[in-house]
Amino acid sequence: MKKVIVLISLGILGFYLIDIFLGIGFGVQHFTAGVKDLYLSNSKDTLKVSNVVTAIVVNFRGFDTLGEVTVLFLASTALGGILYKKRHHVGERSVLFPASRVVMSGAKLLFPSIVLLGAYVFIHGHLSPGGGFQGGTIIATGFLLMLLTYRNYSVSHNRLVYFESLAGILFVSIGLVGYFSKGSFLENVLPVGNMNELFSGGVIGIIYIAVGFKVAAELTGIIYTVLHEKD
Amino acid sequence: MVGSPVLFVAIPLLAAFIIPLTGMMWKNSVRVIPGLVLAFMFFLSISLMGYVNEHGTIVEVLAGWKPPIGINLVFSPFTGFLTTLMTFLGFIVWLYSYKFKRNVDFEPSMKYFMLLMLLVTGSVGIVLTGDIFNMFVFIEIVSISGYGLTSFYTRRDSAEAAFKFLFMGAIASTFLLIAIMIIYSQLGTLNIADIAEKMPMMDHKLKVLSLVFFILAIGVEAEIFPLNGWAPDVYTEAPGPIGAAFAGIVVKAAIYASVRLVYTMYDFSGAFDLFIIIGLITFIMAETTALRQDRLKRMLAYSSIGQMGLVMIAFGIGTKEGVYAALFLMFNHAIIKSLLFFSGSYLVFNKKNKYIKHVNGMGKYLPITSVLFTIGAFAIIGLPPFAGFWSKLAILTAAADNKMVVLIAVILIISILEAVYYLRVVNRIYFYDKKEKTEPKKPSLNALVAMISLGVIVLVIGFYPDLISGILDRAAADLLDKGNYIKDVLTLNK
Amino acid sequence: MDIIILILIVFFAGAVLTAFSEKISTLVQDILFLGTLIVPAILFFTGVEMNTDTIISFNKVPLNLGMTPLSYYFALIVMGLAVLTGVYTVGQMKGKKRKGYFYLNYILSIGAMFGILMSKDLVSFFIFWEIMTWASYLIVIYNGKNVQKIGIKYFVMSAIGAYAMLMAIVLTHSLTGSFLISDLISGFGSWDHGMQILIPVLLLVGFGVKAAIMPLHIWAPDAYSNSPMSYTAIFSGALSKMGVYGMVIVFLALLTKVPEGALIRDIVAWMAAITAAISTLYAIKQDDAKRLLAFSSIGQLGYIVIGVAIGTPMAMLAGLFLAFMHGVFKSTLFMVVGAVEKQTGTTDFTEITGLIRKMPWTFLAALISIIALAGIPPLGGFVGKWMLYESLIQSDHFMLVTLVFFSSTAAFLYCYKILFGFFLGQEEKEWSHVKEAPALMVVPMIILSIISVVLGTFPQLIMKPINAAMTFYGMPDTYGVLWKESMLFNKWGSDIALTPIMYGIMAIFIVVAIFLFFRNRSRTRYVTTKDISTSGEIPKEHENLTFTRGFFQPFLRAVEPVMRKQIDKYMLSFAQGIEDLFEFTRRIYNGNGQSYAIYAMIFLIILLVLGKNLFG
Amino acid sequence: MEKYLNILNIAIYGSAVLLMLIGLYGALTKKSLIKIVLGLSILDSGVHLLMIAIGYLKDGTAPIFSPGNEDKMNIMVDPIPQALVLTAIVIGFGVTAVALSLVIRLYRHHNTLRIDEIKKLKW
Amino acid sequence: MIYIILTLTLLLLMIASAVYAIWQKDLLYAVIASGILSLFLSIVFLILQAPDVALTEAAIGVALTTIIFIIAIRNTVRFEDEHDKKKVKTTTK
Repeated sequence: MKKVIVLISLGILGFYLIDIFLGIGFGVQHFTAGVKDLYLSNSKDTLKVSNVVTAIVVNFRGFDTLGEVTVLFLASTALGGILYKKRHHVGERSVLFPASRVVMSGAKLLFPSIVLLGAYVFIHGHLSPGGGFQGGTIIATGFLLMLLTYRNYSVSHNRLVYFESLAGILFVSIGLVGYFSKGSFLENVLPVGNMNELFSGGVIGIIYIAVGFKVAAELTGIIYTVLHEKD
Repeated sequence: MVGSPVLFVAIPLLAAFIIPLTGMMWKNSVRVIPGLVLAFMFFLSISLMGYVNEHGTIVEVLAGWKPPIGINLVFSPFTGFLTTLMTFLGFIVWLYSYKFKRNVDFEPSMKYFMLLMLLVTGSVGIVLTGDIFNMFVFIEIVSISGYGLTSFYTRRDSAEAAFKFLFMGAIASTFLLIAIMIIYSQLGTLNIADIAEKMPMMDHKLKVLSLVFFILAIGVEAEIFPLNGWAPDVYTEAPGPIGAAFAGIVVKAAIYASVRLVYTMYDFSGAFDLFIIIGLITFIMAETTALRQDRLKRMLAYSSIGQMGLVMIAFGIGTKEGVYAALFLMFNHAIIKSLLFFSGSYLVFNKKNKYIKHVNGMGKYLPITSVLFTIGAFAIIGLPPFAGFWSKLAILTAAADNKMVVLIAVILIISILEAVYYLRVVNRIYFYDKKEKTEPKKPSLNALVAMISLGVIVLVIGFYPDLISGILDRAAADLLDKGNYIKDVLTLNK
Repeated sequence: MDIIILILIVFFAGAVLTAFSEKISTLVQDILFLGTLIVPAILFFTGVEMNTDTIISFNKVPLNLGMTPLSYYFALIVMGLAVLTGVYTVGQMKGKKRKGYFYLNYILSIGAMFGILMSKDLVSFFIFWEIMTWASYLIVIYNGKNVQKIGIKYFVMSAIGAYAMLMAIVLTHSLTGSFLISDLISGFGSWDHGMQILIPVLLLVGFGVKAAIMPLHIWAPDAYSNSPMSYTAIFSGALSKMGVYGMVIVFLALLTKVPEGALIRDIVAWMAAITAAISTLYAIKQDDAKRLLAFSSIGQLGYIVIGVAIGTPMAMLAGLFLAFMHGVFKSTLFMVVGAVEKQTGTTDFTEITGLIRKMPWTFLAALISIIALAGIPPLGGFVGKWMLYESLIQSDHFMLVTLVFFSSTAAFLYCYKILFGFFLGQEEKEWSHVKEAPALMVVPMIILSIISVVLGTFPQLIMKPINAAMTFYGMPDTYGVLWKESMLFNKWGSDIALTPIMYGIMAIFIVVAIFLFFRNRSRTRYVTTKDISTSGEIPKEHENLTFTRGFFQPFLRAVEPVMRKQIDKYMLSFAQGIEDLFEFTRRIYNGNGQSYAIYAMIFLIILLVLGKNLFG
Repeated sequence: MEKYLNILNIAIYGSAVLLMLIGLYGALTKKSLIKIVLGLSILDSGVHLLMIAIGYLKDGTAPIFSPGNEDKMNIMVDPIPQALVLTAIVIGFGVTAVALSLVIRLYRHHNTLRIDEIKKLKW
Repeated sequence: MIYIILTLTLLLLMIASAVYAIWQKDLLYAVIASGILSLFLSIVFLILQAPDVALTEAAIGVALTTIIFIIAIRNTVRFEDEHDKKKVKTTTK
């Protein structure tokens, strides 16, 4: 009965959705006076940022990103609260099975390069695909690898908090510096440099580095919390 | 200008990131800093309100990009009013719960206050932002802090409530994204004012369908009828003050969002009728369900949902009087329902299931709390001379001016039911004998101050409604003046 | 400062002070309580002038206060009763719990009644009306017995009335753009026809609840008998008159302007007459003095409403006069019952007998009020009833007059029951310790009895204010013209004297009294009151066999078919049915998160499908 | 080419919508809490695909300026939906993580994952 | 042309893994199927000229989400039909 209702309603919903989006069309631009071109041109001319997505994420719509970082922060906070137990850090492991020596040494070998890759990704966020989120996630997967491989690998909770907080403070502070010096929150205060160079885009690079650290710390924290949730 | 609207978001976020650090050094800072931040937000909003009254709407651009490129925050009489209300309530909730969580470990208590602060911040962000995607981000902030706060008590069934909330919230956010994308694909912009200006260009069918998705998405947070299954559970299982925060802050933000959609973004006249229909169904269902509750907080929750339905009805009337009534009702509801949640959670403090029967005879043991609960109950029923009466009169007058006779009759009949279940509780407080041996918990000083200040507001507004009617008038005029909003945002001379 | 505002401030500030002075001492509290009632009365009688407007503008809706002749007349009842009952209350409440609570709500309700009468616009009228409602509600539940049932019933009925009124108020505002009563009256004639019917009917429902007219009366017996007697005196004497006050305005000022007015008048009059008849029968059936008087009150209010509803000048005069008289004698009777309750602890006829020697003053007050109530000359009740009959006959309402006459006659039966049950009969040992009630309680009763004696002989004392009130709303000068047409009028000018008819009725009454006396006399036998031997049956131990039990059994058996149908029960089962319905509908919230999500989907589908139609 | 684009049109939108519907179906009918969360995450994936598809431009290039294509602005695909999806993915992950932690706690509390058995709060 | 065929294949695989993920009673396989879905999705993103999103989806959707799901399954039960206690026991320890 329930399934029938669900199927019928999903059918109708699907019909409407398909109807809408086929009407919208694929691969064509529908609006004439949208903000797309403004973003593209401003990204190139004003900010000198190659990766327009980065320019949007960090600068044009940097406020969204601040919110997004906050969402992750909140998720890790809420998660810690949800899974909170008094005996929290008493070495409980939930590794699937002990890793073999090959895996262990492989992981040890891979870990620095993963972290390096992540750092590369977020440092070059404004030049190439990738950025703080991607880089941070990659670093977090590095930690994940270590956590899964080594039974006793532990990440200092306090260190995570430091990274997380300092990165967040850095982000907001850059925004506030923009607010106090230029009159607008998150406004670029540094020289924008030249296109396609590492030091271009003003504060974008710094913010993305902060985001990268923050995301890495938060995701590692989330994984750590969930992983050690075993009773 | 004394401050800027962006500080409403920047300062709490900064504080949220700082708190874990300071918490390592000085444990009490995790309680104190959120309070300071909330107080700061409240005073900021008051000072900005003063500025707005003199100089008109403040439009704050972010990252130096004027709309429609950048995100902007709009602090107008309308949004300013809601901001002031929310930050005030946020501060009161903090004040009330300052000692409430003393017995809890350090880490959960840190999380509690941090999440509370970000809940308020997210709600304020929803109200202030002038960008729909940014609104989505803030809605998510509010939702996730809501999930965290709901599941605060690990021993209760709070995880169940939080999961239901999350389930609905996740579906809602999906459809919100779809609606945003439909609009973006047609108009190429995400700025509310820009959308509002270009809306006539949009295909009618897509306009309708995107609004439908918006209503579904925002309706979940606004607790309209078929989407509010999560709400009573959350109100019941969340810590007492959080129920007040939901009723007073989160729902207000969601209602704001839906109102902004219908009044500013879209140009449908039929949407107002939809507001009335949805509001009426919500009102009827919630109030009738509340009649048969046996748990106090659940009853309050349904009552809150019902009141929100009434607010939707008032917004659906669509005239200036209607908006005035709706805003008045929102104000009253925020204050009164918080008072009821605060005093109610002390009346059933040490009880596990918090049944209504646990309030029996509390009038003798907790006289002040009981009187405050009674004042709240009378006010929310709409008995003069308490604050609730004026809003009820305003909404009925607005409806009568539009010749909605049946609507008036239905509202009044349902109001009788509301009176019945509140009075049943009041009767129990004073005229039943207490059966349990357990000693009722006396409210701590900070909680008492919070409750009494709310009670005083209820009385003062009841006797002297002119105190806020000017603000409400300006806010209502501001909401209805769509052209002015567009002009303010798009022709920004900064 | 304006005197009306001053009075209101005295009332409300005094109420709060009185409530909080409980902590200091009871004497201070009592003095504050009396002061709060007496000071406004003095201010009112000395300071308030007719037709002055006071505007309190603390809202977008300014509140207009001021006095009209009609409200002066009703304020006379309220203020007078408030002071007298206040004195009585101090005596009665001595040593009771929650005095502060009681006093607070007592004063609030008096103040609210004053506010109602002084209101010149509908919003302030409603505000004070609601304050009066919840204050009296809080007193109804004061005893803590059956609060959920009786209290909620009272509140729900009041709320139905109040909200009907509120609906009329906001509709009025939508039609005239203002809340002023004068604008309502002046604009009423030009509205569209539906509204001309709807608004008076809604207002009548609102007032009818407080005046306890038939289908809306179900709260009254319980509420009257459940609140402390010192408040019931106000409840029945003054508070119910607020409904009458409103009805007078509706009938005098509004319904004269619409063609359907006559129909509505007749319907209301008939409902009132049925109320009077049936509640009289119920009153006869009661074994508890409080409930008896409660039903009696409803019946008496029925007479008043008949007079007001018929609306000829004479009938109006009769109704308003009866309103005053009812306030006087019914309050006295409630006070009497209260005094008896205070002294003996019960109000059950089957328990108490023979208090006449123990409480002679109380008995005297009871006797006089009962004579007044029954409408026996030469007391005030007679004048009112006579005028009512006369006006009904003059306006060709013969069926009505029959019904009223029937219930009025039947009222003798319960009057007799009160007098006999409490005071006459043999003294029981159980009650030998009973003393006369304290002076604080006796004096108000005696004063009120004197008033009802005086008004029987000099009704023109209050005819003048009534006349002023009626001419204010456009009635002809009844005092000068109509009064002379009445058979009651005699050649000695304005003073009333007993015409032969009055003497005749009095003679009949005396004959009946003598007959009853002898009938009882012949059976005189010295047995205890609880011992009556029935023919051959051996009474069981636990059966209460007082002779007052089943007093009017044969009569009641005769009228039983009428009484078997109780509106009360229908309404309660209706309410129960509604609650059961809600119990069913709330199962939509079945606790399963997935179901909620499915609801959301269904909601979405409905909106999607209907979307095109919904948004034009 | 037009024809193929048409096929792609239907295919991309169709599969995005289909993903959403599959996800919704799982979320709405499956009893296991983890399945429900899984359904929600598939629903999210569908929406993300939908959003990216809306921003796509025929023969477009990625919105990244490189030394060669600095003047090819008008053939770049729309970067805004990409930015939005970026945000949405991260938010979706946060929600999923919270949801799963709630699931773990629910299991601890009720010792079951069946959603129709976890309904202590009702009516 | 080859892109179109590739895209269509990917989409088809995506749908298939989504259906498998919903249909499969063994939650572990279901989760892995959803991870594969994300992988295909990120390739589709790449084809749709969204490298940033593809990278994010690959990192978050494929790696982190899957891992978190797996951890959650480890902490609860592995099979959708959890009343089959035998299966539960054999897999938890």
